[in-house]
Amino acid sequence: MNLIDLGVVINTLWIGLIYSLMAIPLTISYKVTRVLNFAHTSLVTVGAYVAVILSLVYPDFFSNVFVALIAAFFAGAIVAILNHKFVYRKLMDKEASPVILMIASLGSWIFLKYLIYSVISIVSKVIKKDLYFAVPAFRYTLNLNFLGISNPSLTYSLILGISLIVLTFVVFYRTSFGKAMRAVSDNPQLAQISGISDESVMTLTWFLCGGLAAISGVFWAMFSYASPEFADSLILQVFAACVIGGISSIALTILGGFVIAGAENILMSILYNLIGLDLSFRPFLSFLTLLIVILVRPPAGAAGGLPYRLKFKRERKWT
Amino acid sequence: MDVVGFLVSWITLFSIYSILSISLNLEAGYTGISNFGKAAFYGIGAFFAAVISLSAFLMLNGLSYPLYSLETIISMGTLSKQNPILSILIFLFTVVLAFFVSGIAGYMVSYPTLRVGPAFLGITVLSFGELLRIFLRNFQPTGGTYGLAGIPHPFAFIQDPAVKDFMFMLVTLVILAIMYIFSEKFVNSPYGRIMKSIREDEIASLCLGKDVPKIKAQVLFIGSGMAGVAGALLAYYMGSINPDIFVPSLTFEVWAMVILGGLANNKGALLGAGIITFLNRASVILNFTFQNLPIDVNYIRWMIVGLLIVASLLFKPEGLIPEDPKSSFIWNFVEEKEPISLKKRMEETSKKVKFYIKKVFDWFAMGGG
Amino acid sequence: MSEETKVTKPSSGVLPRLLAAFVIGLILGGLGTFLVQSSQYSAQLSDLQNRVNTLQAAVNALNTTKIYTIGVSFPLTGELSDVGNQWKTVAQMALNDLNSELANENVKVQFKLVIVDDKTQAQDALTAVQSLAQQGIKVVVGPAASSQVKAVKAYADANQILIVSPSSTSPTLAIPNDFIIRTVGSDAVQAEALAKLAFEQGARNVVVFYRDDEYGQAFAQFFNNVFSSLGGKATLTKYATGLPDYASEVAQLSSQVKAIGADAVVMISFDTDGANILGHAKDDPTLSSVRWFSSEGVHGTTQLLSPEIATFIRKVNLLGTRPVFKENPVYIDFAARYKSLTGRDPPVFAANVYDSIILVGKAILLAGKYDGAAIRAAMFKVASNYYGASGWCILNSAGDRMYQDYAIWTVSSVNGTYEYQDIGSYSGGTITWG
Amino acid sequence: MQWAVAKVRDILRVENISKRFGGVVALDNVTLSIREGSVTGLIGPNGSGKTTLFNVVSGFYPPDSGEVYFMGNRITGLNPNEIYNLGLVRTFQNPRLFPKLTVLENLLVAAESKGENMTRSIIKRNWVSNEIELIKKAQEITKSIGLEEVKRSIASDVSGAHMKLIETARSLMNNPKLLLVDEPAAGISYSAAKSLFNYLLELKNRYGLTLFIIEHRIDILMNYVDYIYVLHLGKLLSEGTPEEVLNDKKVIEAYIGD
Repeated sequence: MNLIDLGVVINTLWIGLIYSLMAIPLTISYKVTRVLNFAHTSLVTVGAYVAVILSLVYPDFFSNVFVALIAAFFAGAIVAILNHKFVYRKLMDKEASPVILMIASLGSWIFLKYLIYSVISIVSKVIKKDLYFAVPAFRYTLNLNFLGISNPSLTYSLILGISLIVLTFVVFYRTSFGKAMRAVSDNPQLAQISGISDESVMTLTWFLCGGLAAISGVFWAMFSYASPEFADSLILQVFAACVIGGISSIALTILGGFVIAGAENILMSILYNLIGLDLSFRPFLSFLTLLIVILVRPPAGAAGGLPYRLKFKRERKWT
Repeated sequence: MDVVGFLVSWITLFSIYSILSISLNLEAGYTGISNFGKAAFYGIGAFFAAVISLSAFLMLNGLSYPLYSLETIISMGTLSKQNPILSILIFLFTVVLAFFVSGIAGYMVSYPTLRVGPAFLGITVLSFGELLRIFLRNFQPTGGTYGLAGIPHPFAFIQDPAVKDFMFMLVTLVILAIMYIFSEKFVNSPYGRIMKSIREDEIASLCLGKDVPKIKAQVLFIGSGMAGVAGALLAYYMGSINPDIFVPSLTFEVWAMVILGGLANNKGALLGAGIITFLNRASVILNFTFQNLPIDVNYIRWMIVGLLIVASLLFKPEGLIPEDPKSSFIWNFVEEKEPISLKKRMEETSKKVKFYIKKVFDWFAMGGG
Repeated sequence: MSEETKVTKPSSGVLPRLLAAFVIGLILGGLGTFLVQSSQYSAQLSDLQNRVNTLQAAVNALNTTKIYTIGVSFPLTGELSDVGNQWKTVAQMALNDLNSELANENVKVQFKLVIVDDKTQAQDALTAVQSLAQQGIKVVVGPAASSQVKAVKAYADANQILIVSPSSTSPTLAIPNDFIIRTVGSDAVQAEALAKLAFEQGARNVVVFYRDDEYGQAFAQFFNNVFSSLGGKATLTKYATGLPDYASEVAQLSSQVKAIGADAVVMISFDTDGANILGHAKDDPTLSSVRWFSSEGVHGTTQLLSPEIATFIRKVNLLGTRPVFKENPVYIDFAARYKSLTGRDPPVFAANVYDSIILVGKAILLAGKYDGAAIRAAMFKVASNYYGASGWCILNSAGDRMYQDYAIWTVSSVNGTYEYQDIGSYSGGTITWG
Repeated sequence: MQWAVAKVRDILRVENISKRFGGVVALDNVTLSIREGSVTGLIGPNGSGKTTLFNVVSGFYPPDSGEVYFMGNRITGLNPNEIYNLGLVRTFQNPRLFPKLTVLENLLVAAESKGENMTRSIIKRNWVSNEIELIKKAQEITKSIGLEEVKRSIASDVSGAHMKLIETARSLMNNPKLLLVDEPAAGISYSAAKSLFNYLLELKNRYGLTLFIIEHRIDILMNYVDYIYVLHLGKLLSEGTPEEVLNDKKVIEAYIGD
């Protein structure tokens, strides 16, 4: 029996890419600002809907993917920066702990989510179009055949996504801004002393992360659809990808994205064909993978909670 | 408006959520275990209570329907009303056992605490919760996605629904009080001191001879057990449960309650639970007042909830009732006092009261004289 | 005490204290007097007030219209938020129709809706229904999902709040003598219709691809029973709900169809997932070469009308069933009005939502009083001779819709654009084409 | 007491301990022993493995090979908490206090209280008398150590010098037998360091301790210790009385080379 189809492999590639693309800004923003940002989902949704609404309302101008992507980038960046200025910055000034920041991000997530709902319902009434499972109008105008994959939006986002990831790497590891970000993430006090402005680096980080998150939302809308809830149902997988990367390394985060995608697709396919595991176990597999990864080989930064060894292990070794 | 009904239903849910927030406070506030899988243990308790009470009723009446079937739901409607003592007994039995079942699950889940650092514990327990939920969705004996319905209410024999709900509210309040008192006892004892020391610096506590993993596991046992009790209460209150109630967002809601009220303060946990459950409920008033807004009033409701969380954190990042490091029992000793007995405390209080009464009288006497 | 105070008589502050004591005494005295007096007169006063009130009420009743409030609990956010938001429009449409009809006939009664969001969550549905009931509301239209209806059932039964769900189809809710009324037919009949349709169309070996929830689970079971008894073979495959994308599921489906050599796929889905599945299936050669059948869930979504999916639907000749009475003038009128209002076809169960509101309104009128039990009794009477957008709404003893006819729908090209079309109907166990 | 008479005087014996981190050899076949009642120093350049040795002895890391004996019992691979409860106590180079607890509570955490048991802690009667004893003991220690005025404050509010004192005071709470002190004089003035060492000696005499001290400042250390071990690059370079070690060529080379 054929265990894996080509379609499964392509899905793994594509979904792994989108997970990575969504997880990278989450990792970077956590590294630099120490905020485990739940409002990330809202940024993704904002990006998707900016592209969808603009391309539906001004089809002439926004029929170009790149224009829509840039618009989405700025929208996401602005929301992220506003969120930072009005919530995180103020809390950081009061020396709030990371847990408090996380709960604050939860609060802004709830707020932004229903704000998006409201905006969508108003716009939908004004332009008299269904915006719930909407796809950007330019999805139909793309035309590119790549490696025999006939889905043009998939091809586009694969190419664009990979180049974006490369770009992020370059920004993070090869530019002075990236250096400043890494400095702040390693030691904020030291960075401050050596003349790197904490606040401007954070603002720029949110600009970059918000924009990237929004772009990943556009890709998702191109490939699948945009709804106010889609990012919420993705977020746990995206977090899992980050955690496998230890929420520290970009390369490992990308690996994490592909590991989760592989578990959901390739592993699912194998188990399905071998033992007839129900397809409804797909999310089960991604969490199982996460647990196994955490327990068997803890990612960087996750291990070393305590210098403590369990009894049964110790006795086998030393007694 | 039915004020009594509002209060009864609010207080019932408030108590259930308070048990959750107190248990999370024990774990996260006092011991520093970032448990993001609260919903899992809540769900274990709920499903345990539902399965046990349904199968007990079916078995005692010699019926053998599947637990989730239509026949079960219909027969429960009459069976639950027949024997008051039996239903109350089964209720108490399952609530107590739910504590232990969920607690043991929590104890076992604590194994990862040895393997991963505190930052990653949260996501580990969260994934455990999701695994459990997806498993339950696919596990037919407990109804799968049908969930379980017809869970016999302990006071089903009472005819008047208002009285029935009131009785249930009383029971949940009593259970909440027990949980509250127990957690206060814990945190004000030397055990609570060690819990706090683990939160502050677990490596230092380990080097000071504390078996940190064991204590963490015990705290997870207590906390998860409490969550299990809350779950059992929810199952009886709603009369039906399904796996999709126990989603991660429920855990986050409880977290918001604890943070809002103030970490490491049981009163804060109560206040946080009270505020959020009250907001969820009372904001429905907006639906009655504002009908034809351009934005749906429901969205505005939830937006207000989000804003309030953010705003309260901005203005009081440490919570509405912040932790009082000097509140613990040990503080009584520092003044080189013997521990105050209840009798003595009452004497002192009555002395104080007399003193103030006397002062007031004096005041008038002076003015008058 | 007295001695000491005499000795250390304060040199200052006597006067203010005296004054304060005097004021306090005055206030206390005044309050006491008021209380005593008011208790004397209160009995007479309240009696008088009562009489005035009764009179006033009688006068008012003659002049002003009576307003009844109907509670609505819809999933405006969460998984079913799309249909929930469209139902909101439908519900308001029904309310306007009801009110204008009453106004035309000079009945001095008007209805009002209070729409509460239940987040597609069981516990929030209970909170919503409780909150509505505590505001004095006795009838609630909604909630949408069966799990939510179950969650509110205990409360509704105990407090006699009538729950009218337009979309819950779970067989485990067919309970007699409860306060749950479902204005939608059981999926057992629709599954039978779909099975017979598939069999008649030549399918013998099908994969039933269904969503893993109460709706999908029950539907697939019923379908399997009927299809097997007809002599076909059905393989059940379920997929997780609430996922943002179903590309992986479709890939698996494709390999399964290939593996067992199935000749058709029967999709039992809601709108989000269904449209998404079709959107991915169109790129798959295996899935493009078998027939497709579908339940009603995906009917009405705009995505199916996009050229790429519609082409696929034509290619695989997708046929679906949906609960509606074909050639129903009420429905045709309703659908046209809905389309002119929103620019799209009515979503799934829209007709049932519409009828639920109308039925509830009429039941309240018939009952003559705002009381759960009375409205429930009236509901059965009203429904037994009500013909609405969803056809005859007669209820059986379990409070569920007794007869439901089904249309067979597909998407076809009309003047260059694609549209939903009903090409047949299923009534009383037989399929009629045309 | 069943120990062999010859071994009674060695409170701690470290035999052939090796520890590797990845490719780096932190400890290479280190063997040393500490006499009961002595003050032993451990010196060596940065990165020579001193703290690693402490970590291995106190149970932080299991050694790759070799054994550790404490009072004649093998404690290799025991967990830090078990080793602590045997009476082998370490302090940290940077004080690791519990910032949100009061100073007194910081001390009490270090003691073994009867109310530490989960089930016993619920009923106050079980532990209250024990608690009072412990508090009295803590009061005694704070008084003798000069923490009287800060004992009521929150640990994060006290000064850095006090923090170091609290760290030391805390280590005395559970009747230790051997105290591993990690750089007690780092970052304080010469005179303060001297008085600190004087004070440590006084404690040793009062509580019958054995001290094992890591110290960078050899000049101060030399005046107080009975015996010195020198570590260099994970290996034991030299040992002996302070005079012997100071005159050892290898030690001088190692320090100059550093």
